[in-house]
Amino acid sequence: MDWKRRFEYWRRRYDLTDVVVWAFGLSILAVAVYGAVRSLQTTPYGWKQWLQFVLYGFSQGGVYALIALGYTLVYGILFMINFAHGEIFMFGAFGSLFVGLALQRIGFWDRYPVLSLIILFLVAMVVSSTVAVIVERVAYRPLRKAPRLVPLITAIGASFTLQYTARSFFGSGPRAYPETPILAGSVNILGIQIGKPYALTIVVSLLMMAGLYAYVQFTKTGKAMRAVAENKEVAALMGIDVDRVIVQTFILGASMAGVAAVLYSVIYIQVKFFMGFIPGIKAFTAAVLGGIGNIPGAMLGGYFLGIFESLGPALILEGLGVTAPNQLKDVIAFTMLVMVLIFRPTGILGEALAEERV
Amino acid sequence: MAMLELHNVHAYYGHIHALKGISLTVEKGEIVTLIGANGAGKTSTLRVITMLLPPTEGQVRFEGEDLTQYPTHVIVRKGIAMVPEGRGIFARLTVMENLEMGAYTRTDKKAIEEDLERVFTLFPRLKERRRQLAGTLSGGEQQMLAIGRALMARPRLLLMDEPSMGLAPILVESIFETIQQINRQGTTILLVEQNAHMALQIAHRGYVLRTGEIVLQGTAQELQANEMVQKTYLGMA
Amino acid sequence: MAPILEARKVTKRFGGLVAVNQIDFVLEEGAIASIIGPNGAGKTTFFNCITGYYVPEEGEILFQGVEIQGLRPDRITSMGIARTYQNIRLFGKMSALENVLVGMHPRLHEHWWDAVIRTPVYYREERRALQRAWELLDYMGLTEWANLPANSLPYGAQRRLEIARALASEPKLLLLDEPTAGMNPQETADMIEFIRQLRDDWNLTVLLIEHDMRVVMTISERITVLDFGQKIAEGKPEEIQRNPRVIEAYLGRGAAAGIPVG
Amino acid sequence: MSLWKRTLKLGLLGGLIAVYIALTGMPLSLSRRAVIGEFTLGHLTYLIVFAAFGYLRAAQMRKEKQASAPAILAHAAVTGLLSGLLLALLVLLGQRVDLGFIFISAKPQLYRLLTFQQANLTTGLVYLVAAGTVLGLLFALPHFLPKTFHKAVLSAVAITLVLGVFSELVQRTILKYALGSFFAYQGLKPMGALWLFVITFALSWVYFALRPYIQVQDKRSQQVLGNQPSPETRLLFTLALLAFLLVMPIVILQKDTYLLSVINLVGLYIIMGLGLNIVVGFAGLLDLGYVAFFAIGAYTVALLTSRGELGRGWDFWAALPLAILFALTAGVLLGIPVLRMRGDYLAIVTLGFGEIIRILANSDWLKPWMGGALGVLEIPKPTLFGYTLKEEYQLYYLILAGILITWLVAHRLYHSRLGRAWQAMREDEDVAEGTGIHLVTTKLLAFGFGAAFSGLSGAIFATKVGSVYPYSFNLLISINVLCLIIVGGMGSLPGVVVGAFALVGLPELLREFSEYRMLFYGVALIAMMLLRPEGFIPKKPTIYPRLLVRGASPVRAEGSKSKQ
Repeated sequence: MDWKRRFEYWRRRYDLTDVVVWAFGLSILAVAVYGAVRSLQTTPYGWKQWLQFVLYGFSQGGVYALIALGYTLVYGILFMINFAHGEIFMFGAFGSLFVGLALQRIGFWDRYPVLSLIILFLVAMVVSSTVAVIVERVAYRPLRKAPRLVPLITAIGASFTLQYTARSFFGSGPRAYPETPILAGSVNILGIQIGKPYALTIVVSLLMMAGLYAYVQFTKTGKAMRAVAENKEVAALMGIDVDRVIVQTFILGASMAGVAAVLYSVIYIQVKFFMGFIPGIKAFTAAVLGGIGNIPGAMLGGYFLGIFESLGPALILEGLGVTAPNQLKDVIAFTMLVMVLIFRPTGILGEALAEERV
Repeated sequence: MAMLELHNVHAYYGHIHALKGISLTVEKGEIVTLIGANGAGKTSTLRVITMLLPPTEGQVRFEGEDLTQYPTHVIVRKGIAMVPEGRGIFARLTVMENLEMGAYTRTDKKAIEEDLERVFTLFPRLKERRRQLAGTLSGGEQQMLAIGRALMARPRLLLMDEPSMGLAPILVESIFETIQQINRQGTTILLVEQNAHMALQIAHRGYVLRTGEIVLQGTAQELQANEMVQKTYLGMA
Repeated sequence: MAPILEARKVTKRFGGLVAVNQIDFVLEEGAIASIIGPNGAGKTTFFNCITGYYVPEEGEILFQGVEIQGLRPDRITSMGIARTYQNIRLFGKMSALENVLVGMHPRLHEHWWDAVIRTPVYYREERRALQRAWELLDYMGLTEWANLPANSLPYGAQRRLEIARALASEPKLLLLDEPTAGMNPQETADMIEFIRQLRDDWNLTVLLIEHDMRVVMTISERITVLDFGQKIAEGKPEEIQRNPRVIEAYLGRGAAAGIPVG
Repeated sequence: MSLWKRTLKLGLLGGLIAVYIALTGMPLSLSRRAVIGEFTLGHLTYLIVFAAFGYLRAAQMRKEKQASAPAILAHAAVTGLLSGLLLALLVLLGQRVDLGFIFISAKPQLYRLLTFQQANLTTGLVYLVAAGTVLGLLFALPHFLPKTFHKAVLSAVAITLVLGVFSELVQRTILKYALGSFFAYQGLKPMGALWLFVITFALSWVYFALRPYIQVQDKRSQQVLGNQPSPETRLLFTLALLAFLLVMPIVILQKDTYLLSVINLVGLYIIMGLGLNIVVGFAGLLDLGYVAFFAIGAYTVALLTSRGELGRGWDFWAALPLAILFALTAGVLLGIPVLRMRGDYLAIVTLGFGEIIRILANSDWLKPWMGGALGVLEIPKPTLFGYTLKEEYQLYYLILAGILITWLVAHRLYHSRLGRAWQAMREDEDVAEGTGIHLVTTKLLAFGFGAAFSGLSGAIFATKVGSVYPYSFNLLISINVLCLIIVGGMGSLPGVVVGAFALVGLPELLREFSEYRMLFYGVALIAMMLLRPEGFIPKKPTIYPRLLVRGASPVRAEGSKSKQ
């Protein structure tokens, strides 16, 4: 009669909602697999096209990952979602835009294209950091000890303020970003043609992330950041100026966003006041996907999301006969997020929080 | 002049009046202990000294200098270190990184090396485990790390908040021995303890706190002989 | 007497760390027993396995002969196990009375539709709940704080409120995680007396985690010693005090000699 | 000197803010709304900064009690002067450099406005700096008045200005009979403003002077029992309020379509707010995708009742229950997979769900059934006893009924076993589970009720507007609703109403303002959280009466002490 006892035990342990969750997850998985198989059979794409999707996704994912780092760094240290981070990204883009236009006016742009590009990166980093520092000082620092929802609301407020400040300052229409002649055309990676801006994005994002990781892991400031993230009071007792470390964290995250802003602008060659919103949400998704607060997680999440978004519509939806599958790109992204969180509730690399519950 | 001097200190947690006019002194080279029940204000007193809980009234003087004007992280530079309640080690940093954080304010590389050696001599276990994440240490080892980390700041005054909490009785003895050893090496110690028995054995002087006030003070011998202390804090009927 | 709680070879791992290692444990109905051991020995983890917060990788836990390992905490509480927490965890912004009312949750038979249309069931159950909650607060000496937020209560009152909340679920087995932490010897002695009283008044079985050797030796009928996740000894207080392994690993010679047995 | 250093700092901060305001273009685009005579809302936007910083500096110095009265006045004046100076510098800079390259509002009209349309630039700049100095000085003065006068002056200034700005509100309602003569076609007449100031000053003074006598309360009993009126007073109050709500649209608002449409919109947000308040305020679950259920309610009604080709031509009353049911089902279905997640994870997943619904509604794939970006049109108005509720004031009653029902349900749920379980879960999820609360069921109920309320709101929205578009259901609505319950006071039902009026009603009334609405909104959210994070009307604790105990209580343990 052992099986009966087992059955009784399982019945007590799991209830209907567990079954529904699993059924839900499995059915979506089944549909996705079916769609993928059908797509591979029916669509005319060869392996080159598929690889191209992956490379473009990798590039898009690099931008997401850079922005996601800002969310994750701030979350790691303050346990708050810096909702205004997308706008910090946007201000970086505007900063580099105006400097770029000025450089173009004085002819510097055409004479020293590489140097100009480097200047743009630096300017965007500085502008983004400045905005981030102001936001931290005005909207977050006074609320260090407030309940968790409070800084979230100020973050949303800061996001609106920044977005509509940009709108009132710089106008509601899109502004053209200076064209970069050296980034025209495409390069050949593994026999696959990919636009130069995309290639640049892949390279720069990888470099920045490696740099950031090393910084946080090995420098004194980086270690102080990790210490502050764990326990602010004890960190202060070590002689660490907690407020300063927090500001440094914001600057670090904002610099990443600044770099992402230039890469993004170079690809889309225009800058708008609400351009931070969608990448912001996506990067946030990526950060959660990887396990928020976890630096490698944010990178992984960013690339994962970028590739999935680029590959998903063609791979899954086309096979299912969905019209205009590219419109549903975000649906795929968010569905994947739900799926990942169902099976790994704290993200891909997130710590199993449950272990420290009680 | 006393090394540390608190005069008529008042402090609040929100609306709770945690300290109601605490005055105490710690002389150079002493071990002074604060005893009392939970909520008596022992931890609050330490938090006031490090300005984690800025007093609303009164003075805190260290080597003649008023501390109330500084934020916490500057106080450490003045020569005060604290072993916080519940150890407060950085679980996701390695043992070595924890010790480095202890020396955060210092730039004298050679002296830091020396102090590291000193800590490792005091606690050989830490040397064996220096590459390990601090969170994986056992309770006793974590306490050693917390003390070692505080020593890395080369403090003249060491504040210790319940170093025996949660340790096996067998370890408690050795921790108290270590505290005495540190004191003999020249560090002044202000010790908060629940375990009044042990604390009074190693301390020179002590203060008894109750609901935010000092109700009794004296040398360790005097306190041990006091009837009220025996009954309430030493559990002798 | 029949065992009310039985653990067989319970193991709980976190990553590489074995927090609870192959623990066998039997608790007789009506007993007061303790688990002791240094911090990080796995005591609280073992509590969490019993109350359903952790799912042990191996082994079984039986409560009144029924397997409960891996069940959700709410389920286990409904079956008759209640607990307190090491660092007091009350519903801080809710009043003391509301904390107790929440504790009664599994024993109230009122559904949401009763509340929306205010059926007789609603009035009956709410009245019953309030009455019992007030009685419980009286019993624990918390009457004067009934309508104040739990986090504004003094420390000792918070400890008692936590016990009141646990009692509200009408448990058969009460788990207390360091009930005397932070109390002076006088308060501790009161608490010991109170726990005994509690057992007799409510026909409970009580299992404690304690650090204070005086408490443990005075109150326990049986003691289990854990170290590094393993059970290193078990027995009556006198036996534990004389057990060479316990003395070597935990008590130390000095402490073992100095503890009175009550 | 540290006193002057702080004055310098504050003055420059004020100047920066004034420059910021100027560069956003607000002074220019709001200069069409007169407030008092020639004085427009545009002027108000930056002149108020000078006044505020003068006032602030004086307040600081009064509090620290370090300086004499003339010194305080001097500091306040200098603060205003510095702020004015900085703004003047912007004008000067703008004359030399083309700032329009970056800032679109930095154009000659702006500079002319800032220099009070003076032909001579220097004169204009002097006027500007003088305005800063005088305002800084002027608003330091109330600090030297007795407290009641001080408060009365400020509130009179505020009320006068607000009424000037919202002159429309006065002229469209019953107030026009009382105050009409003070007003010009737009804004106040200068003499009218003066009279209004005097009247409001007198009234406020009486109010502030009498207040201490009205609110005599034993501090201790207030702490324990709150301000609990007797049941009779409460019933009376409720009846009076109901009567007021019933006659308001006809008597007070004179069936004005514009004002009523604003109020109806606020009403829809109140219903949504009451629903989300259950989810966030009671149960502590952060839901950022709440608009999804609103959309489901709206689309259900739209698709079932529309007379267009997508619709089925049902009656509104038949579609309404289905709309609520669908929203509820969606809430529960979404809830099952996501409710195992905690805090911020839940936030992003719900946000994603909201986006999914909107994108699907917008997609070409579902266009044959949902209308895609073109939406669903020709949604009929509901009929009741043969009357068609087509006017705004008629729809008002439909919405009012919705609010009353949802209010009652929310209130009753809060004071029940389920309501307590929600609160416990909000305070500490793990311990709640440990006290026997089934987390998933409890969360699902919160989600379900929230979704149902939202669905109801969406259903009414569809019939009120007559058409639905995917664009109407973007993330901003979710965030709006979340913010309004937090601004009102988490978990507080009256707070929802106040929050909805403040965050939806006010901006709607300032139509020229629409361009700056979100900016204002963002600043208001930050300011609110910094100054009053518990919201306008914080949730009051529930006080449980002591019941008469039948039978004896159990033996009191000797060890338990009753007092500490």
